[in-house]
Amino acid sequence: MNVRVLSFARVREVLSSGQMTLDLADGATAADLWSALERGCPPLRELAASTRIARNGRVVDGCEPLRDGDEIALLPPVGGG
Amino acid sequence: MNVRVLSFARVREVLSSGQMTLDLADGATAADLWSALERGCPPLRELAASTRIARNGRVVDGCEPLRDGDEIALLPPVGGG
Amino acid sequence: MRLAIVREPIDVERLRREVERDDFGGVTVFVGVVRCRDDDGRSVTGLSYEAFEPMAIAAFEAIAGEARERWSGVALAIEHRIGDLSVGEVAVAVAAAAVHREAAFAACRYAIDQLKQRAPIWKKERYADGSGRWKENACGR
Amino acid sequence: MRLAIVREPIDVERLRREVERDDFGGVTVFVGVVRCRDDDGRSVTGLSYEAFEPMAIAAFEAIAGEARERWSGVALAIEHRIGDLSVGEVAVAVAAAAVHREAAFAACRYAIDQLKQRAPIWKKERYADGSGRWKENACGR
Repeated sequence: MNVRVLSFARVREVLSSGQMTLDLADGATAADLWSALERGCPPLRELAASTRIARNGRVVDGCEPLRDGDEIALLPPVGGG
Repeated sequence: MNVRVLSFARVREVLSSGQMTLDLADGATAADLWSALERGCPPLRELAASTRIARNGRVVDGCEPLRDGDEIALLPPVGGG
Repeated sequence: MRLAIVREPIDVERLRREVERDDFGGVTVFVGVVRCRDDDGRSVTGLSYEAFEPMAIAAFEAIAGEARERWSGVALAIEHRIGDLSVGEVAVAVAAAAVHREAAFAACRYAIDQLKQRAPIWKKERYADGSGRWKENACGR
Repeated sequence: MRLAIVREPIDVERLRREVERDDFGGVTVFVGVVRCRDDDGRSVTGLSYEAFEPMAIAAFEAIAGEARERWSGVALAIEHRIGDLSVGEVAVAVAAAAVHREAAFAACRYAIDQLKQRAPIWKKERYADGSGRWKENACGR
């Protein structure tokens, strides 16, 4: 299945891309997606603890199953205002 | 001695005048001034408890002696803002 | 710092810019507006304000000084309009700026609260039938 | 009610007018401004903001709804700018209006506090030497 991945701020800089499409095995979870990203980009590891994952606009935890066509956003700690 | 009397809001309306000059006996106090005003305008009496008296820009109590040339302001409860 | 009694409409944006400084990160502005109903539900057509101007300005200066001392370095500007105002018009504006928002909020709130208690300013509510009534603030004595 | 992420300068006066209503007597506006120094005393030339816009707007809507419920009937408008901002420019403005000032102050403060904690918006401080650093808010995780 394919999911669209949006990333922001520090995570975007580490990934060198704000937007990508990932091909994941059916049944993959949010945590599996993060692991796949870390494999391709090891420096991402140190952001794991502070980055929240949103699936279709809602923050989820790692065990959340993903579905084809999902929009996943990687959200580092916020700094608005 | 002569003092200038400024009045505001309800007090001004009761006195029918925002500004007047009063001729007082030497040694008159703020309380004496108020009594003189009440004699000329009895309805003022019910405002006595709530009206503060300022002498030359500073709120004083009734025993404050007045001097020739003073500017006295009669200040009902405020309602700014 | 602008501390003024004015007869013309208050320029809120200008007041906000008065307190700006390069090292300030937060500005809080409070605007008091003439509303169409009083607390008893009575319909109001407007408010008439008057002030004893020199003592009102002196009160603004005292309040601003107290705020600067209490919230170190905060900048404060106050403008109060007098005369006849209609519903929706701005009667008073207070702008407070500081490095952080906590002080900007606290100083702005302090200034409007103190102004309502201490500044020699009076307002008369005007009603549709042509009558009016002087309105005191709580703690306005 | 205006709840927006914008790329152009924020019109604070317009935002204030958004929340006006005939029966409201108080409006509190908070403006967050880019300052020339950070909390460590380092000289800042500007801030670069980015947002995940749909979730940021959803956060603004949730915050405005909470405020309306908590301070019955309060009106709230929020605008946050993104992109590259210079020192002195307005990054965020919150306007809250209510019948009385207590609710206007409380709702405005609530909104900016919650925005800083919850809205998916990020800022990078830019320094004179060309470097930069992402700055998190306290409780921004």
